[in-house]
Amino acid sequence: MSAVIAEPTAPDTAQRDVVFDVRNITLRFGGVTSINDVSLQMYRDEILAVIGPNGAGKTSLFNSLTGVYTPQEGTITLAGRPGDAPRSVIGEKTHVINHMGVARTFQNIRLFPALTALENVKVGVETRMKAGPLSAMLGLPYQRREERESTERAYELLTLVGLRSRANELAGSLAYGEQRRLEIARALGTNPGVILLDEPAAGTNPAEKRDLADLIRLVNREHNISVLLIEHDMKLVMSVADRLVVLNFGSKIAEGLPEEIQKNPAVIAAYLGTSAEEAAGEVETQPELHTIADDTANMTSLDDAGATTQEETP
Amino acid sequence: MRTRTLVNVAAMSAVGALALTACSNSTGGGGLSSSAGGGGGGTTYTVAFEGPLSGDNAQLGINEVNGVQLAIDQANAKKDLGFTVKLLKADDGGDASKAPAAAAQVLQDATVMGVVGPSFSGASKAVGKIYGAANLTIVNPSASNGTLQTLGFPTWHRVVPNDYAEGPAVADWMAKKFKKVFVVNDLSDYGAGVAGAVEKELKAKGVTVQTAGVDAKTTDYGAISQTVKQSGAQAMFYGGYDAQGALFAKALTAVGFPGARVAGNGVKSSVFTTGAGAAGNGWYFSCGCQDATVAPSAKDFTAAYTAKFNTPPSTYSPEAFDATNILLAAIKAAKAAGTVDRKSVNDQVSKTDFAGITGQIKFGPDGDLPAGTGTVNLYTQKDGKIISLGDVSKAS
Amino acid sequence: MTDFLNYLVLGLTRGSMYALIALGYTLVYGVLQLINFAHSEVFMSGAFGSYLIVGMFVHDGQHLAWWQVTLVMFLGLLSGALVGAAVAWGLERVAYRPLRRRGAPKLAFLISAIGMSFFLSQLAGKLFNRLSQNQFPSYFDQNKAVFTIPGSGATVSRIQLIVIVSAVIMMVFLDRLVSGTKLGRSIRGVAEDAPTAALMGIDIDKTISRTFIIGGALGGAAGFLFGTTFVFSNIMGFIPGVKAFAAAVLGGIGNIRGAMIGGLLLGVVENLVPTFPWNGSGGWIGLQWTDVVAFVVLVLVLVFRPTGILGERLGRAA
Amino acid sequence: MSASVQRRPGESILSNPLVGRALGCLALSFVLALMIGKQEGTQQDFGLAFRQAVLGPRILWFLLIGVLVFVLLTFWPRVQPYLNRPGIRPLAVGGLTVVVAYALLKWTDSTAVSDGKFGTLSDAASQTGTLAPLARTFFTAPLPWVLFLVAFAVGAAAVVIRRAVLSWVGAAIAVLAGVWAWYSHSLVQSLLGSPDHSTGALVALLGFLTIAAACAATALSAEESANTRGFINGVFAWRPGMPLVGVALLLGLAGFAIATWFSPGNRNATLVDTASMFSTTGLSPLSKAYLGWLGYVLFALSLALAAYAAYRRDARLGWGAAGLGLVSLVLNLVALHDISAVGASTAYDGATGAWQNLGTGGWLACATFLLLAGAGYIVATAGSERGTIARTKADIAAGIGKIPGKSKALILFVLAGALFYPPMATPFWQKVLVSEIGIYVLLAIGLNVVVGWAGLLDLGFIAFYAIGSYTTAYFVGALPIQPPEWMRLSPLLCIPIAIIICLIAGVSLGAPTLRLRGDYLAIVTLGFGEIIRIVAVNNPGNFTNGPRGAFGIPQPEIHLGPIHIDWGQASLQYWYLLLVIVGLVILAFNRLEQSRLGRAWAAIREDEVAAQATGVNTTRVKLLAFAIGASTSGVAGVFFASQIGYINPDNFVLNNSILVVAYVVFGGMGSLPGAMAGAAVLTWLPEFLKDQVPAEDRQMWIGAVILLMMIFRPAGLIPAKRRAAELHGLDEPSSAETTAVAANEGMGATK
Repeated sequence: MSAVIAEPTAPDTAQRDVVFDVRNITLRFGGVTSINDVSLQMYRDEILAVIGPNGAGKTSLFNSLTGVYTPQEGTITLAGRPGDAPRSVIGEKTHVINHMGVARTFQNIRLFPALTALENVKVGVETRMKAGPLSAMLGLPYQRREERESTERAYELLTLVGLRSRANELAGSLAYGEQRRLEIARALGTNPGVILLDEPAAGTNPAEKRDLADLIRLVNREHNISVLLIEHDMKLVMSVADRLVVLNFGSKIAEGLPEEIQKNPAVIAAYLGTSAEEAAGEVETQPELHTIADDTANMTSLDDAGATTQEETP
Repeated sequence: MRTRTLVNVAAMSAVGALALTACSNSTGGGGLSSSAGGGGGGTTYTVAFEGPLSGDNAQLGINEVNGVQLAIDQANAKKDLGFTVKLLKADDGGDASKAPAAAAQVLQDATVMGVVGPSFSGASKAVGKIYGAANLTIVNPSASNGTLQTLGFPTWHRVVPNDYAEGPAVADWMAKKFKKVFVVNDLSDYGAGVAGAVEKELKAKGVTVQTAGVDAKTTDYGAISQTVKQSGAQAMFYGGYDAQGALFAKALTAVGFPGARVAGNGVKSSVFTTGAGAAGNGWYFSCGCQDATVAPSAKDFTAAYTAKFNTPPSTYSPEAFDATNILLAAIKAAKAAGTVDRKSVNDQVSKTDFAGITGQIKFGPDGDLPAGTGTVNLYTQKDGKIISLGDVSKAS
Repeated sequence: MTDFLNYLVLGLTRGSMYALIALGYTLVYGVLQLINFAHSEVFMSGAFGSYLIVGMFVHDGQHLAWWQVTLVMFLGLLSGALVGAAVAWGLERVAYRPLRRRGAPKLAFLISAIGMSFFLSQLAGKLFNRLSQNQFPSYFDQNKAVFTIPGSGATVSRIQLIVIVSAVIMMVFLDRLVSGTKLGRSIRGVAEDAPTAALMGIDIDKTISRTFIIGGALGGAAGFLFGTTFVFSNIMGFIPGVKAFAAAVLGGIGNIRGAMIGGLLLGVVENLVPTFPWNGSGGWIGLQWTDVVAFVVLVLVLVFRPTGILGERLGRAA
Repeated sequence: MSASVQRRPGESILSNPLVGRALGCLALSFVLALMIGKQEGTQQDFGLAFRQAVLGPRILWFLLIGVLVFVLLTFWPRVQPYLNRPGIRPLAVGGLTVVVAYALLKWTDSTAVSDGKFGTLSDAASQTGTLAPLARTFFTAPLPWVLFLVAFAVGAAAVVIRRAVLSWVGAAIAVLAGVWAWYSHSLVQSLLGSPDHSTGALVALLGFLTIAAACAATALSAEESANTRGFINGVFAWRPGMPLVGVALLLGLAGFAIATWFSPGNRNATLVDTASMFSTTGLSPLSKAYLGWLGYVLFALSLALAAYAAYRRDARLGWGAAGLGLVSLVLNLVALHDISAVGASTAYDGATGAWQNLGTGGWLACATFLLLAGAGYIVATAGSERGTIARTKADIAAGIGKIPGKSKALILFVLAGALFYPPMATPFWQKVLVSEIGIYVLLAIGLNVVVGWAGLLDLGFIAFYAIGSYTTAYFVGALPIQPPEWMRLSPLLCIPIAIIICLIAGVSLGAPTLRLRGDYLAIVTLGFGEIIRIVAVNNPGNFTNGPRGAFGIPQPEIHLGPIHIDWGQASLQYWYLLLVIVGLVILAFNRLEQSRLGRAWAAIREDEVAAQATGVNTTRVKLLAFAIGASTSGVAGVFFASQIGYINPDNFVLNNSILVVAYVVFGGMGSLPGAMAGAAVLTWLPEFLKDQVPAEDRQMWIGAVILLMMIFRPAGLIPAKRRAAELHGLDEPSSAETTAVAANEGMGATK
């Protein structure tokens, strides 16, 4: 399996097309600083992972990128799809940013549970369509064609994420891992240039994680969509990410290739909340650290619940 | 519209012949016992009441329907009509949009020979045409809006004077005494109508007028009383109903308004006197009616009503009582003249000249009490009792 | 100035009642995130209940000494509160708890409360009467001025003083209750985060029940004050209920102090704004626009502060 | 109360469940005693009615009810197993139906029987010498009830002890009782001779037949537990279209053989009588033939054709049956028109005009032909239905997949009822249909868009209805301020204008307020509704004519070339106009729900943040919901204004807004049929209750009904499919909690 993975090439930063250009953003809630002077660049067609301990500001960063929050300081520019001119997203509404080519998933799955899987994807697909209420009420041919197209596209995407057979099930009744994949399909439906995945592997079992990793690569390589990934599961991160950014207490503490990050003492310290020296001693008790310090570690306890028979053997 | 008047009258006689109920002892069988025997006093006619029996305005409808019920019971007990009378209650909730259904309910009963109601002007406007098309006579006990008589409802009659008759008369009286008047209305059809008429006449007489409206559902009259007091008006006119008037009276007294308080017919009732208590003393009321509480026949009415319903008659109970008696007299007259059907009853009602407890009632060609016949009287509350001051045009 | 103060006192009197009722809405909203549409009927039942009790002790035309009046007032408030609390408790049991058990959608609660509201108001009408203006016995001169505000001719009457003072006492009491007692802490806990509160050993059902009881007691007491000041009837609840709901939203629904401020503010606005500039002209806007003024103020506040003056969160209030 | 007894032990103040249950039952009987007690008093005897209701011996009866409920609940575990037996549900339904027919419904409209109910009628009939003895016996005091109780008890015993013999005895008694009741009633009716619209006897017959069917099911079923839904599905799945044929057979038999076709004067002429009555008149030959023989032939032919086509599942035969049914329907209508017109022109016994004096028979025949045509259509199209179709018997029994033709059949039943029931109804019910039920159905459809689909709580919906009404009043010139002459419109032309104005009003209310969520939006919309009403009352610029309202709004008319339709005062015409409007709106909205906008509404309702992140322009989508809902309401306003001819601000009070919300939720939020059913039921109920309880108490009973519905069926009468998934309770993230969730995310509070 790991044979499929292309070796991450060292990024030639000067040449590459920048998708997100985040410069010195700071986000505060009342007295709490959630993101503190963070800058980062995301390049076209890469898989960039943002990692960090709980409360590090990862999701806040996502929310800032997608317009849910507006940082008090700093700039964010976006060139969503290849060829787009960079544009500021600060102060734009979420759906506008989405139209600029940014799709996302949520850490705590947020599907539309009362709609079927197919309809969930169609909601995404159809935000790119034109037919208004009047043409729908009159059933105009133009609207019908769009409807047909959106159904076809939604089926394609469901096939891509392996949910074709469950297209007519209510999203709320799907299994957890299926919901995760459905969320990705819905995001892909909006025809994004970049997709933001917020802990897509949380709560999935090892087999599902493998599938997910394949899916992420597929989306990235075949569909040429840049991926920004938040993930706690270091195994997954290390296997798919081209590049990593590490946040802690709202600040960026490291950035680089996976293997560099793995050895970065500041990162290990951040995960333990102690100094780098002490970190080594605690590796045995901290499952997450296993995956950082030792590539063959087990999953987190949450994941163990899902993993009954399969054993991860890289 | 399925007009089945004749059809159903024929059906009625067939039923009588069948003697479907020989001697039923069951309760509530008013229709059954009445059809016993087939001849003689066996025919049953129905008087319908249309008004609010549910909803927020139910109390007014209950006041009226009690008056109707009393008149019918008294007539049936006397046994001198030559027929039996039944009451059909059609509830329109005081709502114009529900009135047509209530009217349909009334109309589909072929024995209905006349309607007392609808209680409100709005409902009256919604159904006047429908009743007219069916020739069913309407004797209205309470909808006093001054435009109803102009709308061309062919079978419409009214036993209360309209706002426009009452308003100018009392305004003339006020103009003689006061130079600055505050006119308050309750934003209801009636209240706004009478207040508007007063305001117009006062202005015509050169009196300074200030106006305000307070929704009839309000209970807090503090702010309006304060405003009236503050305006420095010498008198206040209230267009509205008795219960609200009582609250207003108390609030005016509470803020110490020094001027005179005048109100229309809607306020003049026992509900006001008991509700307002001492605060009602000194209020003036205009009314195009006889003093219902002192006329001898009215005293009997009050006693009978109180005995039957365990509560004194209230707003428009006497008018409903009179309206019913007019209808009964008309049916009797129609029977004497030959045929009893909706048309003949309507003709008889139009010819009415009836001495009721609220006064002598005679309808003009438009169905309204003619402007001249109803002298508008002035009343005042003194020591918790309403007393008459006589004709308002002659009052000092 | 005199007139301004007079309107202000009127506004505060009305506002105190709004505030007391609004507290019921806000408390329930705090723990359940639901509008208790039947709260207006709790208010109504407080008036009927206290009338039944007070009517046993005093009758029309009596002239009681001040301490007797105080006693009767206390009795009225207490009985109104008890009846209100009992009705609110039953309301929660019948119209809310079964729906919670079934995991009903949010609007189902609203509609069951509306059904309950129809039911209670009409049942009261059926059992007692449907007269629009029942009155409490008059056993003292309510309108006698107690004192004159210094520097102006404006006065405060006895009943106004009684309403404002007793409302303030109850609100302070509630504030202490919620911030300082175990019950208050569990209410705040449920309001903040019910599942976590349950994990901490708080009995959610019991807490919700008690929240209804507290809100009902305040509403019932307000019913007594309202009935004593004005009149009472089986449909008296609707309009004050809507206004108090607006007041609760104005202050920030779910926020106890917000409800108090919202209620007082709404009462004052209703009296002051339509009559402005208080110079005897009847006001530029006019009293017939009172409700429009109230709602426009509400909308303006919400446009600038979408969660009300003090914002949400029962927990933060104390 | 009853629900509270099901609580788990140990979590209430009264921790013993038995004590709690007993108190609950006591409270229930107490409340019942109050509800059925004496009517109000005055302030003088304040509380008298209250004391009378609960003191005195009558309370004992209610306590008995409480005890019964208590016993039933306590022994519930023992009773429950029987509740799944085959036949128990139809038995219960049938029993209830008969009780309703005996206790509540009218058995005659004749004014000779005071309230027309069963008790009064049977008292009278049992003492009427001229009545045939068979009928007189039936009506003799306890017999009808005894018959019913025996049939019911035998049926119940059969269910419990499962003896086939007993079942058949029960069925026989039930059939006997039903037919006897129906026959006795028809004898009385022919004796009374007046036109009749009462339903009691028919409902009783249906109830008894249901009991008989229950008994038969008990005898025939070998299953240990019943699957009623599966059985019904099975009936529909056996042969698509066949259920329609079956119902059409019954209706046709009643229509052609029993029911009245022409009823001028005190005649009640069946088809045979009518034919002979008109044999010598100038009735057109076609109609004469129809009355004489053609009608029967057409009935038999189309019935046979539809049944055969359904049996063979033959699409071509199906189309044939559909065509024949429609042709027959047209012929039937022509004949109906002709007899009424000719009858009127000869003033036959006081016949009044075209389409007047018609009995139920002709309309039943119409419904028959419509259903047969529909059956043919279903047969013809059953093969081409899309969606997952139930394949096996097990699927069908378990309710998996779609049953071909089932939804079409249900729609056809509703359509047949909507088209042909109103002409059979009394004028009162016709009026109620057009002036209350129909209008509120339209309003509920509109509000369903806002509340049900987009999930926005709008408590001021009636404002748009008001705007629609006042718009009409202005453009027809019924307001003090007149429109310029060239802008004066006829009422029907006001519809597009009202739609546009309400669209604008909806958007201008929505734009500033849509960023408010949930309950804030509710109070703001409520305020908006009140503002509109108060503006109408206060009459600025003398535009609205204040509380006096707008009088003289003309009835709608159409003058289009040779077509002249004047709606006038009659109710029926409005009903058909309304059907057209509602039908168009349903078609359009049904498409809308399945379109991208419908899905976007569902998305923002379910999760607004996720919808935004998926690119849904939530503001636009919400505004569209407001605007579309508002314009529907505006159409209702136009219809209302021109139908009643008079409007005033009292028609638009806050209470009505709240009621419409209640209708939508009662029926089933987000479900078009649900919203319509909710509005229809809750506007019908007060008019029905008119004859059952004191008028003043109706709202109390309605409140109780709403409450019970929400307790026992919180998703409403006909829950929406999309909504059904949401019923997980308060811990499910709802739109109200989205901000809080977002805040959590923002704080980086992962896991």
